[in-house]
Amino acid sequence: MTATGKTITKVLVANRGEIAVRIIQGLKEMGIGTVAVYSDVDREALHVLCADEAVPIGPAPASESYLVGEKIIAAARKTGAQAIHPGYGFLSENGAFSEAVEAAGLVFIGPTAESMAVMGDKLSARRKMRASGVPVVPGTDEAVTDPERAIAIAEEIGYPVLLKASAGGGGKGMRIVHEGTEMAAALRETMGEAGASFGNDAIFVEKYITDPKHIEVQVLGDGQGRAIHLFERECSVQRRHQKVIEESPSPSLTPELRAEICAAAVRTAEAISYRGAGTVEFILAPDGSFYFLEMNTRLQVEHPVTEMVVGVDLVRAMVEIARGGGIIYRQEDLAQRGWALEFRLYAEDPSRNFAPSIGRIEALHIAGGPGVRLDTGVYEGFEVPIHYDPMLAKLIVWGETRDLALARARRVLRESVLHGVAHNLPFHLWAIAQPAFIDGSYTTAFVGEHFDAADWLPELSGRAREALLEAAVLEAASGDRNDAPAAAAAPRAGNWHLNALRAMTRNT
Amino acid sequence: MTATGKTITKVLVANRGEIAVRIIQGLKEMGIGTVAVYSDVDREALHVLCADEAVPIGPAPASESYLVGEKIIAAARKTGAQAIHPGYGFLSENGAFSEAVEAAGLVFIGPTAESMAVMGDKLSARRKMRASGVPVVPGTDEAVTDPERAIAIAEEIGYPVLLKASAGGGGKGMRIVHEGTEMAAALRETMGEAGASFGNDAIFVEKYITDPKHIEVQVLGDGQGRAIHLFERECSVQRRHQKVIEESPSPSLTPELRAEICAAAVRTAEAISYRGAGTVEFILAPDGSFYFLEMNTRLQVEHPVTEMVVGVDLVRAMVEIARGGGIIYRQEDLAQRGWALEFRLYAEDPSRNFAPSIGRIEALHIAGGPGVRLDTGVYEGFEVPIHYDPMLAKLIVWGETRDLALARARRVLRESVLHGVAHNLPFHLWAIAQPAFIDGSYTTAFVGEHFDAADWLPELSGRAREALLEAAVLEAASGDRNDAPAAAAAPRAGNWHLNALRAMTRNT
Amino acid sequence: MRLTKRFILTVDDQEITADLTRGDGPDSLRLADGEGRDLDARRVLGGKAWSVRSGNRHHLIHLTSGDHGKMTATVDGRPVALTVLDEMRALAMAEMAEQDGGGVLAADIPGLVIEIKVEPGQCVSRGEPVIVVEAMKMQNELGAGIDGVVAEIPVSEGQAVNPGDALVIIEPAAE
Amino acid sequence: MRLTKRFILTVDDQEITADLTRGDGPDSLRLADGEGRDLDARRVLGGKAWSVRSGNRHHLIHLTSGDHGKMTATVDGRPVALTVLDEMRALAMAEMAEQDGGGVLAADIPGLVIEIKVEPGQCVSRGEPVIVVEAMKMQNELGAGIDGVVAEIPVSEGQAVNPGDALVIIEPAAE
Repeated sequence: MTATGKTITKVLVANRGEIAVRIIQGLKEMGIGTVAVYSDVDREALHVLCADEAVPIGPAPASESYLVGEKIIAAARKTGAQAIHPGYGFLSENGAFSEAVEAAGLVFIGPTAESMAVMGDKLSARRKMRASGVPVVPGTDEAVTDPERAIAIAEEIGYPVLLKASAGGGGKGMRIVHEGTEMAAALRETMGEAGASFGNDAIFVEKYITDPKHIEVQVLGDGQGRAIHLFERECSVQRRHQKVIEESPSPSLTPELRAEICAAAVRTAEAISYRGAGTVEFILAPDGSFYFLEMNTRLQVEHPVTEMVVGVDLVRAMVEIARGGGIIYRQEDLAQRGWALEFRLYAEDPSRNFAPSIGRIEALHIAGGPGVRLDTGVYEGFEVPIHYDPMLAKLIVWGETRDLALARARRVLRESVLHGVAHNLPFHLWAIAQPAFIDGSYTTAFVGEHFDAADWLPELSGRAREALLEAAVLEAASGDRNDAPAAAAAPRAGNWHLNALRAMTRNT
Repeated sequence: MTATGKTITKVLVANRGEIAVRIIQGLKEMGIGTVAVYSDVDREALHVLCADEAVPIGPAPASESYLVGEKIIAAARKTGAQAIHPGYGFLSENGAFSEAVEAAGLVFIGPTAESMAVMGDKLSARRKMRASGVPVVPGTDEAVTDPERAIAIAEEIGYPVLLKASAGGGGKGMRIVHEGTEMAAALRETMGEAGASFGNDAIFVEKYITDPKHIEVQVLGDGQGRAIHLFERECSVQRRHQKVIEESPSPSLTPELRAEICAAAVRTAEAISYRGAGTVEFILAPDGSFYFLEMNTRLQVEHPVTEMVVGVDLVRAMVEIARGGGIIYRQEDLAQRGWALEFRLYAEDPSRNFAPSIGRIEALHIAGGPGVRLDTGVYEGFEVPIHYDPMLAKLIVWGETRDLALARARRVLRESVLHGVAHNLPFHLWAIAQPAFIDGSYTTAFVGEHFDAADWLPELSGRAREALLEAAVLEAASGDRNDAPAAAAAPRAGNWHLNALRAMTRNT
Repeated sequence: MRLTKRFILTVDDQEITADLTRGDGPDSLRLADGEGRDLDARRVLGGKAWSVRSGNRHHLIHLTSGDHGKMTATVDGRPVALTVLDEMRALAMAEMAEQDGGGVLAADIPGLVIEIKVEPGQCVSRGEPVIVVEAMKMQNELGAGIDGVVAEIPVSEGQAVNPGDALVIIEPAAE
Repeated sequence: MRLTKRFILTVDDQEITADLTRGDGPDSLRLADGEGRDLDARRVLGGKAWSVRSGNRHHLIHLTSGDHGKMTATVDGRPVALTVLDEMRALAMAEMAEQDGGGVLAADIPGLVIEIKVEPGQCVSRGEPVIVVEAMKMQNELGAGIDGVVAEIPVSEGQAVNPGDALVIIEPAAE
């Protein structure tokens, strides 16, 4: 079923934070009305402040608000929105939700439930990809229950191998097996875990690729079997299996390899008649071979690096496809220009194993200038709630070359400030100063191999430290927190003299 | 004399405001140390806060600080800067200053004094251009003193004509003559005015072009006779003969005309062996013919639109040329992508004939998101001084097409806020809503023809107005200015009840 | 217990009365002779703006308070100058204004007096240019605030002036 | 007349004494046993930062003040936590800390108590994990602040806690 010429004059954005803000901005630029939804703790969140309309959808826990499809569909009906953009996370890859949206006569700005289902099951995705000529990691395409069969496969493809739950994800339901004697126990355990966690104990065997790079390709599909690619992103800087820095182009691809991997991504999207914006993820082995990993059937956190390098607007492209206008770009018009890096700004403490932090944003300044884009979900004075992902904003920096983009990133990160929560801006400064990052050789093992939580913050120079101490004493001398605004104009000399006298008296 | 392989590790920026900040940012990204200079009222200005070092150069009036070459050269010597970047305005087109800089053994990041001299005299520039095959406005190439000769020329080229002082500029020393009988008096007056204002009474005659468009071309020259262009900008939206909105590409050029006008600009730069970044200004007549107007021998206010569309860094290009590294771009690699518009943010009141305004920046928020660049010289809490140009910042917006860039500009301008001084953000919203702007047909007469100072601000919608009144009453109810910060957290109920009782008593 | 307080708003030279009622339950506001309406508004952006909801509609009102009840607001990119005073302060301000009568023309920005166009004793009508002040190299012509007779000119040409400095004092014309 | 006031700064667990002298002429600061130095510093960016000059060198110090003399600074992108108290307050705080002895382990962020790893009466040593609090789906293991014996555990597993809530109270080990 294709959507042709659907009227979309108002869209509900079923998300929060920076991505909801980004989508609302894009919709406004298309002249489309915007509806935000919010949980009780998000009444003052930035996405609410940006939207034309806003509807409360329940208590703080996502399971009672942002994850409740019925409430979101009811909010769309109440406001007369004709379409729903799910953003990423929450309900974005939930086939039942997308079906319910369409059953309610609304447009779901994303792929069909069928596409989500194929890609949500790793075994079905593997089979589909192999049939379409897209390389997958060597291994089985069918569930394995017999350890002997698993051992036979492992010997064929070579150890170490990975036992993987077909319904797994997020690092769960996986086990590395180094030799045949481990196989029986590992298989039993993985099946048990998968059954308990995902209600599906189908397990398959694939080769374990050591220290791969994570390369992904942005695609747009028209839902009728045609797709284009918008080149690659590299996302190998990860901590806790989560990306923190992404870049485009990838420093690891030759033009030939780029052409191959992008073509494979287009085949992937075309194989499932993909509709809308999606991302095909690959792992790139040290020997230059690449394998299909999975497809994310939604707008990706790191979409801005593609937008800056290719000069496109992915939110607009998604809305136009959903309207039935097809793909607004032609493959032959697209080219990469320059280099972009995205730095995810998390409320987390790198020194404490990246533990999340919450609090009130007391100060927030991200330096501007040429080639800098900030997608933020927070503002000075905002209380970061405990209930959601700790990503606050994304800083995206563009430069003519990778070196120039890195130099610009360094300047911007050094000039930027966030007070009130622990955060990872200094982690980014650390990362882009590492030789393995600078030369582009970094893999997904980068953080684990190079980051020492006990020794990573740079020393301040002697002069900078002295200036800091001077400022701190003057700040303290100008009064405590409550009278700080008044003190900004002039130090409260009278009060201070009195204290000084008292202090002196005490000293004598 | 060419500079080859000059060491530049520290640069003094002889300017203030947004352009000083922009240059300092660019230098930092090149790993070059930065020195700011500041007058007494600029101790807390943003360019000082951005720089590694800062040197005071005297009292507030520019004539006693930013225009005093000796002080600036002394500051460079004191700090060990090897080069001086003059920005725009102030000393940027002062040949004596550039010579003094070089005489002091420092590098002047800009053209030679000879180039400035040729371009500073309109008659010598006309002659040079005509000899190089660059079209100039029909008229004389030599000074005219005899009214009969002037009438003969006027009859040849056709009335109306313009009498123009060779040393003039900024709209001074010009007179339109519509018929022969006016000539003698007009010539006498213009010569007198030119002699008094510029110490040079040389006058020439050229055809007066009605309602032209202002098109300019960015060039880079290597100082050895080779130059490239970085395409055009259109700057026809002007008030008081000063640009307020610029865009690139120009909506008025066909590909053929673009090629011609850009080639003419390259010939201009090559004719004078131009060194560094410069701008060749043309007027485009309604019939499609274009004429050389003048060359600005410096970085231009509106350089960011070129940077966004062509994907270059003009400050870096200037520094590399000054270092002796030649032109870092190749003509064949350069192309325009998308569309950019620059909106100059002036502290001025459009309703009062754009009269400048000063004060403290109480609130400043320029909305971000994709395709938005802000070059600012001010910040919240900054006192705008009376002594300098009232331009506070520049908002630059990029889109894939002109329509998309305009839609984005509208979104950003509607979301932006500046309190504390009168300003022209709403003027920009007005401008981009005018049919003559939207269709690109606007000329330099645009503001004069379409802007009505008494009737240009849009009405608020009924709902928005109601929301405004509600917010204003709540703001008033939460206390007066001095306790506002405390009141931000919670309305001071106690105090308010008391007032309320008093008010009620009074009412009964 | 619910209490009501009256505010006088001046927006674009138009005066509006607003009654704010507070106490148990939500705040409610009655504008001019309209109906009272429950308010759903919060201070946001670190105190710099108000988020005002009305049904599903949302409005973000950027607001900066100055002295004497003066406020600057920005709504959808449109700046609005307004004055909001509670009834008692509004009365006090009106009394002050009455005593002044609008005859004191004061500088609104710092600058240099370039030209004085009138002399003491001269009759002027409201809006007539009386003095030129230069600021930032731009000349600003200031007009008389009322019809009347020039009583005093406390400044001279070439003099630097600050905001609030009296430039020309005009006695109101006899009614 | 010039007056001097002493401040105690704690930066990265290091304590530094600073004497600030004010009065006629510029402020001057003497750090630890160094020389006194005239200050050229101004509050900028609407009060959010200090612009500090030393000769030609310029440093921009972003500074946010919290309670009890705590401050967060950012210098060239590097965050620094510090405490600055005048001598009298530093003495008062030290006395309070002495009475407490560091034995109260409190939540620093809101979260859910996931696991209590100790029991009342149990001996613990400084740094030993005693309780796990989950915030934003991440588990944070909190360690004992001092060597001692667990005296009381005022929370239970599954309980939501707010910053400042006492989680585990430890009696200092006898010296």
